[in-house]
Amino acid sequence: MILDNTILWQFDVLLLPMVIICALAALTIKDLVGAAIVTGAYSFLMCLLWTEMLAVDVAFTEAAVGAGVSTILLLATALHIKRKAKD
Amino acid sequence: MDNVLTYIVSGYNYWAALILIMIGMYGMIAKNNLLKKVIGMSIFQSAIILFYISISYKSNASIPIIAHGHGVADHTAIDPNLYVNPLPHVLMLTAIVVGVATLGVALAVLQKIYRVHGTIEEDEILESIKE
Amino acid sequence: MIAAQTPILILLAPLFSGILITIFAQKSKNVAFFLLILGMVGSFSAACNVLLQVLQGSGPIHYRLGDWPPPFGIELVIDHLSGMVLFMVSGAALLTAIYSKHTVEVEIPDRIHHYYTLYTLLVSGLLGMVATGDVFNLYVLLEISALSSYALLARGRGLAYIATFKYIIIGTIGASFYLLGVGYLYIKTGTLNMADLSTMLATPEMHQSPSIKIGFIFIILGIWIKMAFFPLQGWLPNAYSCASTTTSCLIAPLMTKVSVYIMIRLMFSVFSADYIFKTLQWQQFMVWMACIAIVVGSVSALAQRNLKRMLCYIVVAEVGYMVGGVWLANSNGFSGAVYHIMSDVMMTLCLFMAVGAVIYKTGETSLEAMRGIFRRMPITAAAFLVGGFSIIGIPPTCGFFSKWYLITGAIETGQFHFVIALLFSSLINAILFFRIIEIGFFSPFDENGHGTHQVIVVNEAPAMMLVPMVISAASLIIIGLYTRFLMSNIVQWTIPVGL
Amino acid sequence: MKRLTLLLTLILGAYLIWSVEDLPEWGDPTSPASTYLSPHYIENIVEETSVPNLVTAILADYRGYDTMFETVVVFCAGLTVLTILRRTERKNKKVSTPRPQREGSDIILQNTARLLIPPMQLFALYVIAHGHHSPGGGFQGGVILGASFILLALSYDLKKTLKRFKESSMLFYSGLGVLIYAGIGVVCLLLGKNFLAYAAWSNFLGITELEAHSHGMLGVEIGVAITVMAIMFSLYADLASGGDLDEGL
Repeated sequence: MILDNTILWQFDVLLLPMVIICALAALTIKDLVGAAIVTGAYSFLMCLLWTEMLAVDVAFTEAAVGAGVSTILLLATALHIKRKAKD
Repeated sequence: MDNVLTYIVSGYNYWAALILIMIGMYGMIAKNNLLKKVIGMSIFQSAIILFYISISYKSNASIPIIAHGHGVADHTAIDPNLYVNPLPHVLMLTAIVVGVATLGVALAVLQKIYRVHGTIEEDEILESIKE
Repeated sequence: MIAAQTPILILLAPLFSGILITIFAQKSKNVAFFLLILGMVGSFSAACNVLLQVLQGSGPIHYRLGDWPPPFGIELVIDHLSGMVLFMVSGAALLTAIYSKHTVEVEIPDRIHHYYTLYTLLVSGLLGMVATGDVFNLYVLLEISALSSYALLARGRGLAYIATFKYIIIGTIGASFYLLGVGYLYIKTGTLNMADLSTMLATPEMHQSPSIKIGFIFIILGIWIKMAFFPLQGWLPNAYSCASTTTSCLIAPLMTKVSVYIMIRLMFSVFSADYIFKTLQWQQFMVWMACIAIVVGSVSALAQRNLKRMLCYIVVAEVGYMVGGVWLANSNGFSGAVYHIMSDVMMTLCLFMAVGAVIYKTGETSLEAMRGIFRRMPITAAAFLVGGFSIIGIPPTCGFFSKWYLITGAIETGQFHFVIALLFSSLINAILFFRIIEIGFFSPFDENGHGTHQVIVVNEAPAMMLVPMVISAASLIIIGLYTRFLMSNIVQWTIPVGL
Repeated sequence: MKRLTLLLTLILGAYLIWSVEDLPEWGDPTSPASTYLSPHYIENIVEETSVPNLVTAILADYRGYDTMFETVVVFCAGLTVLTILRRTERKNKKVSTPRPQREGSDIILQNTARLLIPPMQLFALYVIAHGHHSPGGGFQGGVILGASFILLALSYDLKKTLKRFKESSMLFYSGLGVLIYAGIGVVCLLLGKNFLAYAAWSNFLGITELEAHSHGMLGVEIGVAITVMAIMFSLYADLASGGDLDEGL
């Protein structure tokens, strides 16, 4: 059975729900700056998930791009517009 | 019991990816705020990347960098089972780049819309067009 | 030696001209224009050369990038179908590039060199999509053409930004669906090369696999979004009609046609006629959808008062022709669809160019802009007329022959609703164009009436706009006259196995 | 509308999750994806390219054509944002936006940034150069380089940063990167091999074909890094200032 020899599958079980919660939170938070930051957290958790699945290059890129540059771009836009969203 | 467990373990990564895809798609289509749509887009794309990375994973394998691969002489017997599948990683590097490019363009258009219409709520924009 | 390298030159010529425009032509727009034309001419001549090679040689041309053998590296595959589409795309891009000189200067006052760079990138993306033999490479090029088209469309008038944003969202969904579908295929087969995929997917167990079915559905849905097929067509008219003239001349003819080409390529080069028509058996449903697309497109076109919007809805209807033709699942319908790709590029190009010239001269976009056109702009009007006749399907023009093949194919399979939809759309198009001709001939040019007494001066568009327009109009008739030649030399070879 | 979308996504999601059963198990070493192409890559890459990082080797060599267009995508995105957002004339004043006003300058922030930026750039260069042997490569290194400029702009201000890295030079560098990449490919073409077949460089540089592959990849990665660096900073500069390039966040 795969369960026995998977590296750190407990880690995986822990991370996946967190990723999903972050995704839901990013879509539901009404403050856009907050939503942008939660998106950054989502990207970072994704990056951890990929490291754990041994995709080191992809995780590196996501850490630099998803959690770094994308979040800054989202924040820059959120600060330029009205912060409150209707939904 | 064991069967159920195997069933869950063999698929739960794909499940998570598919659930995230659906969350992202729902956000892109149904959200009223345009920035939320963009966030949904970002979630959608990362979820597809998760799906691909799940394909590449092999149990009992290591990262896709050949150990002691510097010299040309000692590579004689490389066991493919020791390394995870590198091809989806390559594809997803490209997909991440495409994702950030699309994100940038979408945000630029969004800022422009805000400048022209003064709002980024879809229904308010539609009203302002009608007037 | 150079002959072996021409397939890659088709793509590299526009790509390099784009990069050089960014680096060297920041100051002078004439240098930028010169580089643009240079790139387009290079691409077009390479495409001609490749098409000739395909026609003379036996079998498709394979070009290995980086000298790696196919399933490991990426290859370009150019057969009769892609050779023909490459020729049409690069030809249309060249004509539009020549045409663009005047309109771009009026409509896009600043940063013309960036506009030209994005233009070349869009063209190289489209050409790359046609030439590639690798499903993932197709995705990357799809995104290049999508990103550059967002930029080109956003630089338009009125509601261009909102339309572009909608297009970005829906286009990203389409591209991501495509990527997800490719993922499903990859997980089941382990390869990305089209030829390799098609051999692996030919087994019976693959035919029964639900994952392959899901992969197929996602891929086809993604492409449908890109080509604005019926339930997913909402974004197209807004995005294209708000765009500037050059942009709509470039994007409207090429984007949808290239998407149709990709649908054909994926359906028959990755999956097979066997799988699609025998295992899935959607042809009835799909032909019905195509019928609805045609009727909805035509009727919406009738309701428009804006020239460009009207043409955009005609584009939606034309997509229905091609999709329906492919899904008729017989050789006549298929060759009708392929022939229609060829003729439709030129038809829409001709019409958009003529309308663009009218807008350039009058500044109006409504149907009323056509008043007195036959006397004021005789050459433009003639080109518009030829394009209109071709859309309606009047014999010497190529529109007639494509409809002929489509109708023959529909009758062979007994799908008479498709025949009725085609005839209905011809009728509507006839009404549309005769209405415009009526406005053009009989409406008084002057607002105060008494138009007949006035001496109307001929006020034609500049020659750089007229020449491409006349070439495209002439090509409609030429394609029509050489139908037999084209059918036996090109279209016949594209019919896939199993039809 | 919202309920309909929710319903549709739920149905689609349920169907997709149900169909996961048909996919190979997660982590199964005998799945088609792990047994068809990837063993060939894993077994032969060191022999054929002398690069132990499989991802870099496939990215820059086997699928180098993809990566070239990936660079073009970045280039294209930078140009797109620029054409959409950038304004030259100041006529249409912006809708008044609640822009965070910076009060003076924060000395701790600025000094930390001063300490951080040089090691960051050095690390980026290391990531680019060492991509053959460790995770990383042109893209990651380029993003880190771009991020160092973004950090400078965040801690000081955008105007000061733009003095060091002008908009025209951003465009020049972004074009230059793609030109380096495509140029390396075209030289191969001129030397009588196919496009991006780095082995063609071996006679020209007087090295073995294996070394030529390795060097070609390094050159290509440098091209990617230059474009990505320029465009990442340009994206930030345009988006943070709303296209005016005057003040950042």
